[in-house]
Amino acid sequence: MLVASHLECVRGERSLFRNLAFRLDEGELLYLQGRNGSGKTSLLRMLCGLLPPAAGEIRWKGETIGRLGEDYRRELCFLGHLNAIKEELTPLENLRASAKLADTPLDEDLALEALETLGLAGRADLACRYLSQGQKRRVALARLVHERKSLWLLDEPFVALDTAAVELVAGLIGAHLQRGGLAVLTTHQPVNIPAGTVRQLVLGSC
Amino acid sequence: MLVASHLECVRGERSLFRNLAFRLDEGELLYLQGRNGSGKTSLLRMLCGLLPPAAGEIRWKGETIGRLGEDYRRELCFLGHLNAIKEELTPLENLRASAKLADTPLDEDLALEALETLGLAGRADLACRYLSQGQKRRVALARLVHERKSLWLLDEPFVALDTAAVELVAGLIGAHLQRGGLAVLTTHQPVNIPAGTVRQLVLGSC
Amino acid sequence: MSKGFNWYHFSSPQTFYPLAGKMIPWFWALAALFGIAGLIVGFLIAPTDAQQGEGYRIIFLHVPASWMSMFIYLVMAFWAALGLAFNFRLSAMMAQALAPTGALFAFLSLWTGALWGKPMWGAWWVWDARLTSELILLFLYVGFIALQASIDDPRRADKAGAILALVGVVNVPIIYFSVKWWNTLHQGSTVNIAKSSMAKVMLVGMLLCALACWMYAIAVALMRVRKIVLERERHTEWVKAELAQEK
Amino acid sequence: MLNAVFSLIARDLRLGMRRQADIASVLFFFIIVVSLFPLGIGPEPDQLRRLAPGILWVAALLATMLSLPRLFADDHRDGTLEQLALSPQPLGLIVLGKVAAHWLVSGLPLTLLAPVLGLQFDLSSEALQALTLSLLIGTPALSGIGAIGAALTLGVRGGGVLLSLLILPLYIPVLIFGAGAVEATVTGVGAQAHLSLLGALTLAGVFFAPWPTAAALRIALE
Amino acid sequence: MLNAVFSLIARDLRLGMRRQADIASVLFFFIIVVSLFPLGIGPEPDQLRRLAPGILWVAALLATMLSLPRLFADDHRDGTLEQLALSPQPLGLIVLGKVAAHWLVSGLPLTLLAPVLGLQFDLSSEALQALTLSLLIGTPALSGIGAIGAALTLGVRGGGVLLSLLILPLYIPVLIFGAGAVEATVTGVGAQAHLSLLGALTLAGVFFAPWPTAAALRIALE
Ligand code: HEM
Ligand SMILES: Nc1ncnc2c1ncn2[C@@H]1O[C@H](COP(=O)(O)OP(=O)(O)OP(=O)(O)O)[C@@H](O)[C@H]1O
Ligand SMILES: Nc1ncnc2c1ncn2[C@@H]1O[C@H](COP(=O)(O)OP(=O)(O)OP(=O)(O)O)[C@@H](O)[C@H]1O
Ligand SMILES: [Mg+2]
Ligand SMILES: [Mg+2]
Repeated sequence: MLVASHLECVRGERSLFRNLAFRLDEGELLYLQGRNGSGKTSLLRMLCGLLPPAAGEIRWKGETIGRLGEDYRRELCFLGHLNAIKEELTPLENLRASAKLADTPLDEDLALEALETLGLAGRADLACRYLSQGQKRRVALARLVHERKSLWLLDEPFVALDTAAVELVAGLIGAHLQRGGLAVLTTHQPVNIPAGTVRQLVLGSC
Repeated sequence: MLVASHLECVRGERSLFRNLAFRLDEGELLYLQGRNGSGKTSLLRMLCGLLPPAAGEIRWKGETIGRLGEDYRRELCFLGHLNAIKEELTPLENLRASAKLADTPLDEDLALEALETLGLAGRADLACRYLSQGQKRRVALARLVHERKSLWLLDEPFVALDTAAVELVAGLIGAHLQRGGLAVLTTHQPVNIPAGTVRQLVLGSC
Repeated sequence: MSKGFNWYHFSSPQTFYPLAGKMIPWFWALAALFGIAGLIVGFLIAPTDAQQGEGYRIIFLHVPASWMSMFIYLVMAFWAALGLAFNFRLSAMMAQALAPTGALFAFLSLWTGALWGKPMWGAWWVWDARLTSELILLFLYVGFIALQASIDDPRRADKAGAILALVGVVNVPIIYFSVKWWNTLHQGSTVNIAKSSMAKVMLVGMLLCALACWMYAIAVALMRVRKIVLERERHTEWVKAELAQEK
Repeated sequence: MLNAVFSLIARDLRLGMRRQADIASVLFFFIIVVSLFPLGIGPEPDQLRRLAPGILWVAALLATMLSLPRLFADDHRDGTLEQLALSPQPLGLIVLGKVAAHWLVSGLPLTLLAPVLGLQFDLSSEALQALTLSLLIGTPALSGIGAIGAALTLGVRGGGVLLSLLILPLYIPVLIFGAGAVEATVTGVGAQAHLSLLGALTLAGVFFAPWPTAAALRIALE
Repeated sequence: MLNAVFSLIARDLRLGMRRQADIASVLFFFIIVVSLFPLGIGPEPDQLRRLAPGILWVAALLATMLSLPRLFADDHRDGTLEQLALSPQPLGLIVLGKVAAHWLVSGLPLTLLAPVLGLQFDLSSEALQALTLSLLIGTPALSGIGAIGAALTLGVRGGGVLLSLLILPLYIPVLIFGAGAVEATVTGVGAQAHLSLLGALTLAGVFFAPWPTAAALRIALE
């Protein structure tokens, strides 16, 4: 479904990788690995369509993602290094705003449920500024509970999470794959994801 | 050497922990554990003197840290969730500026060496803005290579680091303890630190 | 196909570089030729003005500079748009090369205008529509240059610059028609002069000077483009070969 | 589709309320500039009355310009901008939403405040009306045009200055017609012509500007 | 000890150079405010000459005030402020260093630029001298006093406004003596008295202000 071919990434004057190709089908997980600075984040941003590749192309269901535009973005859920939450808003407000933006509006009960799943039950009405590092990450991850997108691009989702939360999120990814979703994941932590097919892709050393 | 007694932490209207006490001697590591939001960061900031405890006191070599003031801070190295590096400056400039501030000036060769130890050899002259997440963390951690402070307070130093870097930093902490230093550490990742005595402190659930 | 091929052929920096090198001396020669002719007409042939004295001769620099400042902006925006739309490397470089020359002419127009304004209106500067919009033009050039200079990645710099250049195009008709749309201190358009007695000579002089400026602009822009090509393509084989050859 | 845009506006407004700074600092800046001038210039009422339209419009323009760097910068820093760019709505529409929210928390309060400050300068009631009207018509253009500059300079070295450098030339016509409208009313010429030009600028600014802005944002995110 | 402070100044200056925004945006803002007024007010040279000292001083004050919110905010956001507070130097001294750096990238360039802009207004050479001197003496006070406000409002909801609210009353004396000095020169009274009052304000501002600032910073970090 997601096919990349001959991808090249150039940052500054440095070529991070070239001639990279992979294919990812329904229910499969692509596990991106590589040292710090090897270009994992850059690759994920290419897969989103945020960063145009220096060469090569990316196809979703046979069509290049540039051509698909909004139709591709409608099936996409990207979680980056940054949490994309507003410190002034509460977890509840953050979650509902991001859901509306993704065109999957969420009523308050469902949103509260999602937050509860991530262990934020008592904090739903506290401005995110007061949350601990891990709690902020959990707010960002709460989107995964309800958004039904087919392609998940997750850039180190487990950062700052405690072990219980890591397992929880791994479970969410597993369930997503089971439903026939696709996922691309980077992480430096050893994590056990209950997935059928896991494709490994190791990016060259920087 | 570092003794805390009857510590209580109140955030908002929530009491995160109370009646917390520990003692840490030379060459010992205090390994803080706890769920997200259990107050690890808050405790570390208390130990720095940034956050006054709601109750209890912290003594360094028998004297309360409030009384010691600058003399205490001279022996202290704190690394928080934030990297405290300037995105506009290069790793080299960042490292040298922070060294001067800590009153342990660093000539260029030594600084380059420290950066090299952390695998930033080729990036010393690139503005930090262009670095990957892990590389930024490495810049922040480069201080540990040369600063000879006796108490290290490290708040999740391993976040965003790849496995090689995690081992390296663990080694740095081990060497510090061997030299008779003290360290307080939080991390959610399972890490193997070559330390003599490791004291564990588990903060209550939130 | 063949037409398209030609275009791509000449728009490749590699073929363009030597071609530009050959054209530059010709444009310099033309610039000198027209310049000398224009000066002769302007300073020797054209009679002294009854009201304005010798001072009016500044018109031979002022008007061509004003024209060129507007014209170059249009050309620059054109190249920038082409680069943005089709990703032609060369046309973005063209836009970048034209900007400083355009800024120079805008500055000259303002400066000569101000010099002239002092005796004519009794002030170096008034905030009227023509003067203000010409000042805006200078700001736009400076903004374009500053924006490109402050973005490290040349590809991003090109695209951002192109957007700015295109947005700024609206200013050019405003400058041109400002004297018509608002009643200003500034002189109206050419027609007024055409009615006066010495119109023909002056018009010829101005046109000659304008042609000289035009040729100068092309020559300088080509030189600058060559430099930009070398800098941007310094990692490619042909540039390395070229540089080795020059040594 | 429009639904998502409205919710974006609502979110930005809620953020503005939560922070308050966004609204109040623009307003407060406006008040300061307007009230400081009499202090610096001297209090002759005749002179002040003559200067009022200019001072008020310049102050409104500056106040808007100051709030611009943050228009996209906060979203950029915390990763929200990526999410906006990845949402299934056209980015231009999203930008339009943000421009609308920006106007609601800067241009609109300025407009509402201006007549009160104008009173200070002893302006006649027609002049006050013309002032309010010109601000109401003109300030959306400031937000719209400003968005282009904010997007172009996002994350760029020397962003703040560059922004002013890029935006200012484009603001000058708004200033001239805006202050012109008030002056024309004061001198009895009638503000009609100025106001319709201002309206044209605003229409162009609000409906044309989001597209280059969206393009510039995509470039900034690369 | 002073060594560390100087190195802090050096770092801040280098940051300023690297960002350019810090220096140039203040300057550019200053230029804009000063040049926009003739646009809004109308170009009669006599009137402009009379208004020049006030406009220039107000503009300098506003430009300084605008750069204040970022005085500590950047350091706060990226964690540097914690490190500053934890360094073995007295925090007051560090603040003094930051104030000095702030003046070097805002007050000083403003002072150097002012006579050039004054020329635009057709000021006499004595007036220009008085203007420059008053700015040179007065601007350090703006940085020093401003630091208190910046620290008090750090990370506070509605910081921007609050900052202006807190700082403005303290700035007004500086404005009055500063513009007063120039006017006194123009009217031939002599600027001596104004300038020495200004000097006193600056001494107080620069050497007294860092201590409350440091205390406020510690509170902000809790
Ligand atoms: C800084 C001040 C000035 C600026 C920015 C300026 C700008 C311009 C521009 C842009 C044009 C060309 C536009 C066109 O062809 O319609 C022009 C033409 C001209 N300017 Fe100026 N000008 C300034 C001052 C003056 C002064 C002081 C005079 C003399 C009183 C003057 C006399 C003319 C004349 C005679 C033309 C030619 C008009 C024509 O033939 O079309 N300008 N100026
Ligand atoms: N302008 C530039 N010049 C040179 N190198 C650059 C430039 N911009 C980015 N880079 C390099 O590109 C790489 C970007 O890597 P990226 O962020 O994709 O890494 P990553 O694999 O996600 O790393 P991490 O595990 O640390 O998150 C880094 O090595 C960085 O140093
Ligand atoms: N004003 C407030 N009202 C209520 N609770 C608050 C307030 N401010 C902070 N808190 C709570 O205090 C706790 C702060 O925890 P802290 O940052 O010390 O956690 P941590 O153990 O470091 O967590 P992590 O592992 O996620 O970094 C959080 O649970 C947060 O929700
Ligand atoms: Mg990464
Ligand atoms: Mg923590």
